[in-house]
Order: sequence, then C-alpha cells, then structure tokens
Amino acid sequence: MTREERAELLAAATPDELLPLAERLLQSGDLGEPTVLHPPEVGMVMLTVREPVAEERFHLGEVLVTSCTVEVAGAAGWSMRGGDDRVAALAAALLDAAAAAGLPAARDVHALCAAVAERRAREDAAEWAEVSTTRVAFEELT
Amino acid sequence: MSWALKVDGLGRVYGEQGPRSLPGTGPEHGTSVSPATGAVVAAWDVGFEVAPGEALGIVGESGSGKSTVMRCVAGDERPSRGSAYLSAYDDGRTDVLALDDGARRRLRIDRVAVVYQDPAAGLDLDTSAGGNIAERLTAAGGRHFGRIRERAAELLELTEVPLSRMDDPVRTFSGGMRQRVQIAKALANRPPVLLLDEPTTGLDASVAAGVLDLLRNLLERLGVAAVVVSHDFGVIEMLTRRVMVMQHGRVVETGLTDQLLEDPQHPYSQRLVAAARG
Amino acid sequence: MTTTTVTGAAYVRAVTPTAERAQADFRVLLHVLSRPGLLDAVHPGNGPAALTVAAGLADVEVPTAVLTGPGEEHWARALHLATSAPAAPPETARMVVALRPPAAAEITALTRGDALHPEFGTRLIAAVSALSQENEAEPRDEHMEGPEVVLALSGPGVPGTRRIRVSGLDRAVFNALAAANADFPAGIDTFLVAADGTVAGLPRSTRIEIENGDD
Amino acid sequence: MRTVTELAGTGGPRGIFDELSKREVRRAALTAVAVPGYQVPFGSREMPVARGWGSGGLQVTLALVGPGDRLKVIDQGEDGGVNAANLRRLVVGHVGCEEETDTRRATLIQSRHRIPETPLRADQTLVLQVPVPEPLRAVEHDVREQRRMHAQEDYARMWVGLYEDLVRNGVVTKSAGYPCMVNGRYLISPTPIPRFDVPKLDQAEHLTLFGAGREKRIYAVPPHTRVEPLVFEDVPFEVEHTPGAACRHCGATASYLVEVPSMDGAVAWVCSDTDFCTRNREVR
Amino acid sequence: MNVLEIRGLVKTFTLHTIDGRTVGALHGVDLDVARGEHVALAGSSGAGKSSLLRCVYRTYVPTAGRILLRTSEGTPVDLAALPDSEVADLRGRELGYVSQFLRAEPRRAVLDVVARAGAARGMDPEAARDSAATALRRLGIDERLWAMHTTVLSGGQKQRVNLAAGTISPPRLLLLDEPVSALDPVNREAVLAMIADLTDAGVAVLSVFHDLDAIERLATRVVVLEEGRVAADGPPAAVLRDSELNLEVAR
Amino acid sequence: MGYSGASGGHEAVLAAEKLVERRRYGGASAWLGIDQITGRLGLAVDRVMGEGGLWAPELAARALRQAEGDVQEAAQLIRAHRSTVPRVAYSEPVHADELRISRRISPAFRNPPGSQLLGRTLDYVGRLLDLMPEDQARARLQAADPSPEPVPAAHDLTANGHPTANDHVTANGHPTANDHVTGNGHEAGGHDGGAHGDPRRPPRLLRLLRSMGMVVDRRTEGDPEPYDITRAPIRPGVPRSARLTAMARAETGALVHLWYANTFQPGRHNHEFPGEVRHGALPVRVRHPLTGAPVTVTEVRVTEVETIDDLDRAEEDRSRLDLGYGMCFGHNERKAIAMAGLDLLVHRDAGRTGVEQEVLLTLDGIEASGFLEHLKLPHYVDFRSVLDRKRAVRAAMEEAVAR
Repeated sequence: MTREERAELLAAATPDELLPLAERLLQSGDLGEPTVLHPPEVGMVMLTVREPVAEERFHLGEVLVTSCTVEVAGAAGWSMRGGDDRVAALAAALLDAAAAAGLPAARDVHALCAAVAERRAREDAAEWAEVSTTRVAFEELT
Repeated sequence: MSWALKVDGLGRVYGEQGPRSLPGTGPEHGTSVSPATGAVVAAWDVGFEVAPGEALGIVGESGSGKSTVMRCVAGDERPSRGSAYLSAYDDGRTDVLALDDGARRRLRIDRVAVVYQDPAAGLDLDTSAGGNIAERLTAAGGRHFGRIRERAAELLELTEVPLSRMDDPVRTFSGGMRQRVQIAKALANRPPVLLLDEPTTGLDASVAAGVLDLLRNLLERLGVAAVVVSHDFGVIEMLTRRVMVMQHGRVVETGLTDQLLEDPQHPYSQRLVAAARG
Repeated sequence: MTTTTVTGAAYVRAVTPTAERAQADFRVLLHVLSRPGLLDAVHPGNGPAALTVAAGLADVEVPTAVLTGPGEEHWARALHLATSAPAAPPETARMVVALRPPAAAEITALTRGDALHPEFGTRLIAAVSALSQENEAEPRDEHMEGPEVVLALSGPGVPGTRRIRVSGLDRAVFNALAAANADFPAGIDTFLVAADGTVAGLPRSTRIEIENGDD
Repeated sequence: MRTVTELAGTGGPRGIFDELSKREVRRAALTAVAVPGYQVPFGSREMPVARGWGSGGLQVTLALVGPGDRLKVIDQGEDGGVNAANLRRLVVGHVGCEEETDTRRATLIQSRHRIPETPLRADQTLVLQVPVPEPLRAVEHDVREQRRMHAQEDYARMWVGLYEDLVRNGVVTKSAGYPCMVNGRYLISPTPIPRFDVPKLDQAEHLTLFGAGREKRIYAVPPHTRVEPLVFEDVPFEVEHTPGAACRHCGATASYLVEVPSMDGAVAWVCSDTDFCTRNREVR
Repeated sequence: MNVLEIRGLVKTFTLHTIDGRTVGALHGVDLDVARGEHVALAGSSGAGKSSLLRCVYRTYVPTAGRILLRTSEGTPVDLAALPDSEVADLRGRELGYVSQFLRAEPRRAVLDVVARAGAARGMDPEAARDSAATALRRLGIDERLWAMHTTVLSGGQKQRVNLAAGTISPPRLLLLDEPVSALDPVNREAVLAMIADLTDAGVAVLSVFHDLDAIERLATRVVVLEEGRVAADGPPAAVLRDSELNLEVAR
Repeated sequence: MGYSGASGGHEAVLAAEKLVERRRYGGASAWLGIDQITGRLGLAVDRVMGEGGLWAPELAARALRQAEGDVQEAAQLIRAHRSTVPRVAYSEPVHADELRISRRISPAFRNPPGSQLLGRTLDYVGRLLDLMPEDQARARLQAADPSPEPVPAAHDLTANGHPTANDHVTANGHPTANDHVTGNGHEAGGHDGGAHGDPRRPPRLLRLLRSMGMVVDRRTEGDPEPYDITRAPIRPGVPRSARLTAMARAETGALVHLWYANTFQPGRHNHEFPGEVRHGALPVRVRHPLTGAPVTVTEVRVTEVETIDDLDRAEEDRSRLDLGYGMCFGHNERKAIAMAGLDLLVHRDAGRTGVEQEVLLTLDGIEASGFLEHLKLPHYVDFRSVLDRKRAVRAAMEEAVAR
C-alpha cells in the first residue's frame, strides 16, 4: 500500500473505525509522545473540474475539509478528511504517522485500512446492485 | 501641407491576416475572398488625400470595400494595415490609425466627424435634438448650459431644423430631419474632416434632395475636407470634385468626378456609369 | 538544508508582522499615502523596515520582486517564505521592494497598468537612508552621505505643496518615477521607508518636482 | 497521556474575516487612494450581513480597524439605527475596539447615507457603505462599456443626461448620490448621501473610503482633493433645503433635516445626525 | 505668349462594355492659343472639336500628348499629366469652361450659381455677388429670375447663366462649347459682345461655334479639324474661304 | 412621535433576535436533528451547498435548520461562513469523466453506449401528493422486493461481474488518482469514459458525436488557468471558467428563469437536447504534502449535463452541433440543465446581447436577495432628498407656467 493509498483510506474511514484504534495506541504508549505539528484545521479546498466540451478547467465550488500534521517517533503523519471533524482528522494523522514510523502498530493500521477498503468495496457493490436495477434494457433488433 | 486628411496603404482583412490571404483576390480575380484561407480582403492598398474644402467621393457597389475604408478612417474599425494622418492632429505627423482606442475616440469629438446612413448610428434617438448636439459639445469640454443651448440652436438653424423641435426626442423626427440633426451634431465642434457614409441613402427622393442640398451648401461654406461614400452617382456628382472607384476591395480608378462620368477608364467604372446613366 | 531552514526561519520571523502590527502599519501607510509629503512611522522591526511594510501587504496573490544588494538575498527569500508571495521579475511584479537603490531604468521598466486597469500599476516600496520634512528648498548639505533630493509634492492629498527631503535615492529615480506617472491613471505607487521606520507615500496622482540641484 | 480529543484541541476563535482577505482589501484601499475616484475591483467576500446591508463598508472597516480605534457606525445619521447597531456589534465583537457615538472622539466612522455634520479631521477616516457604486449606470447598462467610459474619461453622456434633465424639468432632478468628479478625472457616485453632504467631500481634511460589497469595488476620496458635483457653470448646484424648517429638538436650521410627518398632514423636522442634535441641544 | 500649347494630343476611347472596341477621336493634334487670342475650332460633326475642349478641361483623359497651360504664375503645367486635385484647383482659377448645356445645379438660385462660381475662384463673397449681378444684367437675365432655381430657366437663359458663371472672374483660358446655340438674336449679340470683351482683356479663348458668323466676328484664328487631325490653321477669313466646311455650317 | 433614535435600535435588534431564537430553540415540536435534515431533506441540503458554494452537508443542514427551511437564507449563512474559513488548497483538477454515476440518462439517443440508467428518480411517476399513512407505506415497502437482484450489464462488465482491483481500481473500490494523472502531474485530457468497460463510467455521448464528426471542436492547445470568482471580481469579459463557476453557485430559480426567458427569445425556433444527464460522485484530490502525489481526501456528489444544440446562425458551422456544459453540487438536474443551456447560449451569443452580463451579474442569489432586502433598511435621508427634488420640479413648472 502506498502512502497515498493509506492516506485515502484513512480519509475514507469513519470516526468509529479510526478513533478506537488511535485512542488505544495513544493510551498504550505505542505512539510515544506524539507532537502535533499542525493542529487540526478546518479549511476549504477549491474543487477544480475539467469539463469535457472544451477540456477547460473551472472551479466547481469549495469543499470543507479538516487537515492535520503530527509527528510520531520522528516520522510525520498527515491527514485530510472531508467535513468538519478535528478529532477524526487527528486520529487519522496519528495512524498515518504510526505506519510511516514503522512502529509495530503499523500492522494494526494496515489492517484497519484493509477493512476500510473492503467495506468500501462492499458498499459500492451494494449501491450498484441497487442502482443497476434501473437500467433501461432496450431490445435492439439485430 | 495641402491635405487635411491623408490615407496610405490602407487594408482590412477579415480572417487570416497573413500574406497568404492576398493572392487570388481583387478585381482581376473577381472576388475579395481568398481562395487559400477564406479570408475576406475587404480593402487593400487604398490611399488618398483630401484637401481642406475639398470633397472626395468613393463609389462602388456594396461589398466593394468603400464603407470598410470609411469605417477604418473613422475609427469604427481597426485596419489590418495602413496609416492615416490628419493635418489637424500633431501637424499630420502621427498615424492616427495607430492611436489607442481612447485617443481615436477623442479624434471623433472635434477632428473627424462622421455622418452615417442610419441616423440611429450617430444619434441617441431618445435624446432631444439639442441633447444630441450637447453630447458633442460637452465631450469637447462645454460646461455652460446657456452657451450649449445657443450653439445647438445655431447648428440646428444651419442644418434647417426648426428650432421649435430642439427639445423633442429625435425619435419623434422624420428620417430627413433626423439626418439633419445628425449632420448638425457632426459639425458641432467644427471638425476639419467630415466623413459621409451614404448620407442620403434610405431617404425618400425629395427628402434626400433636400439633405443633399444642405450638404452641398455646408461643404462649400465650411471648408471642411470631406469623404463621401456612396453608390449613388447623383450624390457623388453633387458633392464631390474627385472620386475613387472601388471594386472587390481595391481602388480601380481615380479621377475628376465629371471625368469619371464622361470618360470612365476602367471596365468596371464604365459598367457602373452605364448602369447609372441607363 | 536544515541549517538553511533554521537561518531562514529567523529572517522570516524578523519580517513577519503579527496581525496587530500589520493592521497598525497599514493605517500608517494609508495615512501617508492619503497625504503625500507627510511623514509617519511604521514599527521598526528586526529586519529592513521596507521589507516589513511589504510583508504586511503581500500574500499568495501578489507576485513580488525584492531588489537586494549583494549579501542581502536572504531577505528576498524570507519575504517569499513569510507571505507565500510568488517571486516575479520586477517588470511583471505587482509589488516591488527595493532594499537597494533602484536604477532609473528599473523604475521605467515597472508595470504601470493602463486606463482600463490602473490597479495593475506596481506598488513600489523603496528603502531610503533618511526622510525628513522640509519647509522650503534649501541648499544641499555638503556633509550628507550619498544622494539627497528635495521633492516638492502637489496633487490630491496635498493642500498646496509639501516638501520632503530624501536621502539615499538618486534624483534620476524620481525623474523616472515622475515620468512613469505622467500617464495617469496608469502609474506606480511608491512608499519611501527609512531604516527607522519613517515612511512617506508618493501615490501616482502626486506631481513630483525635484527642487535641488540640476539634472 | 491525553486523549485524541484533547490532542485535537478546540481550534482558535473564529473571526468573521480572515487575515488574508483583509490584506486584499488593504491593497485595494491603497490603490483607491492613489487613483482618487477609480473603482478598484476586489474579491469581495461574503459577510455575515446580506449583500446591500453594508457588506462592502464592513469589509473596509474590518480591514482598517484595530484595537485602539474608537468606532462609530451610523445609518441615516443615527448611531442607534438597527443596521448601525448590528454592524457595530459585529465589528466590536471581532476586534474588541471601543464603541463611540461622539463624532469628535471617533477615529473610524462607518456610515450609510450621511457624512456627519461635525467636520471631520485628518485623524479620522470615514467609510461609506455603497449599494450602487456605478454613476454611469444611469446612462449605460453594459458593464464593459461603463469601464471603457471611465478609462477614456468619456462622460459626455452624463452631461447630456444633465442637459436633458434641465430641458425637461427646468431643474436638475437627481437627488441623493449625486454624481461628482474627483480630482477632475473620475466620476463617482458618492453613495446615496444627500446633495447636502457633497460639499463636505471637497477639499476635506479626512480620507473617505467607499466600499461596495455586492459590486466588489472600493474607491476613495483622499483629503484635500477636489470633489465637484456634475453641474453646468451657469446652473448652480442646489442642496436640500426647506425654507423655515428647523429641528424640533435642537432648533438647528443649517443641518440636514428629515421630515417627520403626522397623519394630520403636519410636518415636523428633525436632524438626521442624532449625535450632532444631542450636542446641539446640550449647548442650548 | 502662348497660354495653351497642345502637342501630339491623342484621344482614344476604349469601350469595355462593347467588347473592348476602341474609337479614335483625336489623332495627334498640335495647337497653340496665345494670350488675348480667340481660336475657334471648326470642322464637321464628329471631327473632334468637343473632344479637344474636353481633353483640355480634363473631362476626358487624354490618351497621349501634352497639353501645356502657362498659368498666371508663368509656369507651364501639362494638363494631360497633372494630378486630379491640381486640375481641380486650376479649374477654379485658370480654366473656364462654358458648355451649351448648363451643368445641372438643381434647386439653386440663379444669382447664387454665378456668385458661387466667383467665390470658388477666390472672390470675396460680397464682391462675387456684385459681379454676378453685373454679369447677369449685362447678359440680359431679368432680375426677377435671379432668386429662382435654375431649373425654371429656358435653354437660352441657362446658357447665359452658364456664361456668366464661367466668366465672372475672368479665367486665363476660356473654353467655349457652343455657348450661343440656343440664344435669340438680341441675347446672342450681348453674349458675343461679352466674349469679345474678354478676348480684348487678354483672356485666351478656345471655342466651338456652330455658326460662321460668330467665328468671323470673334475669332482671331480658326483651326479646322478633320477626323481628329488639324486640317487647317490660319486667319478666319482665309481658312473659312478655303475650307469645304462652309457647306456644312448654316450661315 | 417619540424621538429616541440614538439608543432605541440596539435593544430592538436584540429583542427581535430573541423572538427568532425563541421559535428556533423553543416551540412545541421535536428538535430536528442534523441527520434528519440530511436524510429527509437531502435535495434542499444539496441546493444550499450548491448556492452556498461549499460542499459541507452537515453545515448546510445546520444552516437550513437555522433558516427555518429558507434555502436562500441558508445559502447566505453558508457563504458568510466561508469567509471565516481559510482556503487551504486548490484541488488537483478532476476530469468530469471520472464521475461515478448513480444515474445517467441520454435524451438524445434511444440506447446510448452504456445505456440509460434511471437511478433514483421520480421523473417517470405521476406527481401525486402521497397521502398514504406512514405505517402503511412502510409496510408496503417491506412487502416489496427486499433485496433487488442486480441486473448485470451483459457487455460491459468484467468477467466476474464486478470491477476488480486489476481493473485499475484499488482496494477501496475506486480508481486511484494515479490512474488519472500523468507523470508530470497533469491529469490526462480527453478521457475515454468507459474505456475500461466500467459500467459506472459509461462512455460520453460527446465522444460518440466527435467520432461521428458532428460537433465543433472547442478544445484548444492552451490550458488557461481557471478564473477564481471568489478572489477576483466577476464581470463581462472574464473567461468561460468564471461563467461556469458563477452558474454552479447561482440561485437555481434565477438560473432556470434566465434559461427559460432566453429559450423563448424570438429567433429561437428549437431547444437544445441534453446529451447526458448524470448524477454521481467525484473525487476531491489534493497533493500529499510529504510526497507531492495526489490523494483523494473525500468525494462530492454532483449533477452533470452536456447539452447539444443546432448551429443555425449565418456565421456558424451549419454542418455541426455545439455543446454546452453544466455541473453543480448535489442532485439538482434543473440547475445543471439550465446551466448547460446558458453556457452554450452565451458562447454562441459572442457578446451580441447582454446575456453574458446577465449570467455573470444577476444570477447570484445572495447578491440579488441581499440587494432586495436592503430596500427594507431605513432610507429616509435619501427619500427626503427625493421629495426635495419633486418639490423643486413642481416649483420650476409653476414658474414656467407663470411666465
């Protein structure tokens, strides 16, 4: 799993998925004394879309995000997640740092990411299963 | 300097500007559309001088480029190339076609005036006759209401518009009367150069005759240098002493007006005259 | 890399005004720009005062050029780091900070905007060695170091004429500035900032006459 | 060991206007001062007041104001007006400056539609809220053409409008927000201040900044700058005046008076500048 | 001193509208007119008399040859090669042309037409009006007609107005193309007398008359054209006697 | 009449606010949870986000509750809130082809490649007010097919019927950023939607029309920076990107009205055809601050329309069609269709009329309603000035009559 894939999955994880692990690792001392380099900040990302007609970029609108940077055992961890949730952002950054630092906890982080990926795939399939019933199947004469 | 207006090498191409657009256009090819690029060579290599008190006619059919030349000189359009000089601007040393838009617009206030075929192009129809003239006078710095009224009245009198109509919106005027107001407005700041673009086209014959007489008298009296664009030989004969014939964007003949009418040289001129006389 | 960053950070801190200081300095700038020829003072910081003034106005949307003398390049880096203002060559920058005396040709090359876009005119913040109020033109003090000019200013913000004495910039610079501002509303808006924080504003609307010496 | 929640902290206090946005307004204000009367475009932010409720003035005020300021906010001349009260509350809450109603003691005055009766000094700055900044709107709808006209100083059609007005109505009928030339170059709409207040802009001691939030423009009249209402040389500029009218509270006749009608048709007059009126009463 | 010297004048018309056919009018004409001299052109119809006048006036574009006019400044200019604008200027001051037809000046008063011609030649407008009145009176135009449009005039009246306009400020060279063709005897006398006066005053005149009487009375020399060439040139009496022309000209 | 203006306003303002809060927080009905609003009034939340210009469903729901359901007011609250939040990044550009559909219809063709997918819509059922009691409706829903069978798309699904990781989809079931980003960090232009046979990214009609040579090609070599209307003022003459942003933030009703008014202009004899109407999810990617590579940080739902029109003006290419484009936050097809129509209208108008100015300057709901609401502010100072002039005119008229 690349660093970007990990960041994506930690961004996609729910607070319920992130917080228990982050809290456990923090309280167990597995993360040592983490430093919050950049406390969770609620900000906006301007979403730039390339439209297909002239292949031009335009700004669709802004998206609320929360981002955070921490340091654990000398490794930087970063997260950015949609919405306004400072705690979840911090948790994600801690887990990212733990994985980056190669701590034993990295295994737990990887497992969490795999679980998130699996959940997402499941949800996606379920959504498609539901939506695909509305396909209009015209019979073409051949 | 004997000229009030001098135009050199004026060209206007719509579409691709490069040299590729020129070959295959002009009278000898019977078209102004470039076979290579599809560009329209509306005017090319047009040059002339007009002296104070002199009127130059430009004749040709629609599409010949005569109005394009007029619009370029007037500043309504940017030419592709060429230059123009006014003796009344920087002693004729500056190419006025190269001026920026603001400077070009200021020329129109008191150096070069235009009378368009359509009075609505030169007038604000919802403004009174006096107000239309006031626009020119205030643009030139007029800030005295009484004097603006006086000058507007003087100009309306000059152009034979009844003073009783001075405060009526131009929209309520007849076509001929509108044209007189447009002429009054054009003359407001005594411009040394006057451009007339089909000034009587579109008017009823009797009304046109009246406007023509007015223009003839004004040109004689005011000593302006005038360029008259028209497809009507009657207008050209009445107002000008020299004339330029255009076809497919090029000048095909220049001459004295009576000479053009009596002894046209170019085949196209002969056809035009024959048609007009016929 | 680490060392550079740490050193850079010190410079960055030296030129980064706090929000409060940026506000207070801005009010000073507004005051002197509204009243050309009046002097006021911004807070002298730990770096060049001219740079601190600029740092309070710059951000990522202001391409900025910093003209530095030899050995001063770190100040340019500090400004860009502190404000995220992108570095730009002087002739395309929206703001130019002259920590060394600019050449007249450099002034002439600055963007002035045009009648449709006067806001594109460059904001020039120039360091000078000293600024003082002047009541009338006096002969040049022979003991002064470097060039010294007396400027007579008139125009909006000035009742009649105000005079200031500027040390550290050549008269050619002011001639170039006056020429650049001849085509109002295009032009260059200038702040002169002395090392002690004394500041004067020369908006493009101001008519500048140099009262001492010959050309 | 702290919890994740504790580590996350609470974030700082949230203002109503971020520092970078203030910088943009500041830059625009400086350009506005340098080009008196030119409407400097800026990336106007949305404010916690509706567009048209002073969002432009508010941005300018927020960009200017500091803790040491004494802020006066008036609407129609009144410190207690509902909009004034709301804006003052917002700004004071944001920066913690002092509230002020006494014109003489204020350092920064945000106003809608009035310039205080008490002449302002060089150490005071006036911020006017502008709903419609473009004077040329009266004669030209196309925004691009309006910009061209300003760029080329092409105001003839404004003069024609004035000419036509005089011809048709015998008087100039333009009321508040009377178009003015600034420093002989730019035409401005001085926001709907009454014509009565226009002379207060001419060669004033103070700086006036105009903020139009909805239209995203800032412009300025620096001190000691010519501000001339657009009038013909031979047609005098008339300010609002009703012969015999006097403030029923303080008796002032030379201030800007507004009508207080009663249902029986009788009309009384009061000062629109309540601070001036109050002090005037104290003097008497 | 010659006012006009024509050398090798050729005029050919190319009729593009008729398959480019060419028609020759003048085939190398040499001709001089001196100050105070009245040269009358004679010849049969189609011999090129009017074409010659029109070439000199530049209503026709000469095909070849030179038409030297010694202007009042003394410099000879070649009318055949002179730029249009300069020809136009000379027409005002140096060249007068009176045709048998009044060049249409619609909707313009008689006195005005004549006075404007004077003004166009640089006369003071007030003086031009006085001179115009004098000329019209002399040519027998009833004063009641002066304010009327030229369109109401008879052919003879128009010719006289034309002459008045063409001579109000005497030109250096006067070109006359049958100026008395429509006149009754009384008015004809007045016109002829006026032309004679102009010649006496030093004006060089080149004319075409349809009657020999006028030629005999006015011309100092007669040049006979035949098919676009000079067939004879000499004193009126001698030339007219030798010419076969007599037969064709009504006496 | 009492005259106590100097102090009266402040108290009245506070009291008025109190009345609002009493209704907002008090009252007899149950408190409305944010999840109820996002869950039950999702389309209203979408509108607030779209017009507020900020994707933040919880904040939008909160704003909607605070505004007592007034979408316009809620959008205003979101806009004002935006000014307090820093801009932390511009996203990496995301190509519209990456839209993962949950609905896609094409009115222009009967059976477009990728087929019609109706998705969740009421377009094709009668618009009857549902008066069925809630318990009955729930019971009916339970009785109906509890887990619908997916209909596999025979020709464009992979062998196992689902996208796999091999099929350029990562473990999280979504395409990676790398899949869409070329080596130099620039996303590849001209995506071939559906090239991988992904049924959730069906091929674009535009691609088909291009292959048929039926459309004017508006693609250029240059890649102009998009115009940011939140930072620079919007006014006629700005590039098309500014227009698209402005319309994406426009008030839906105003946009629909302007489109409608222009559709019935004289000289317009037909209407455009929406080639595609899509609703689905788009990834939001930023650069990872430590690696510099793109990372998807969240997703937003958008509605997208490309609309096709006949070119029939004299100077236009009569042998081809042209397209307009619309995209907005959330599910709002009316807005996206009107936007696409106006995008093309302005393009074809080329400055002839004032329609560009109208699109740029009159569609923002916050500006329009703000100006309208400012009319409620006291205006007695300028009204007095107006009355003064009326009296002056009257006096001038009387004087004229007397003369």
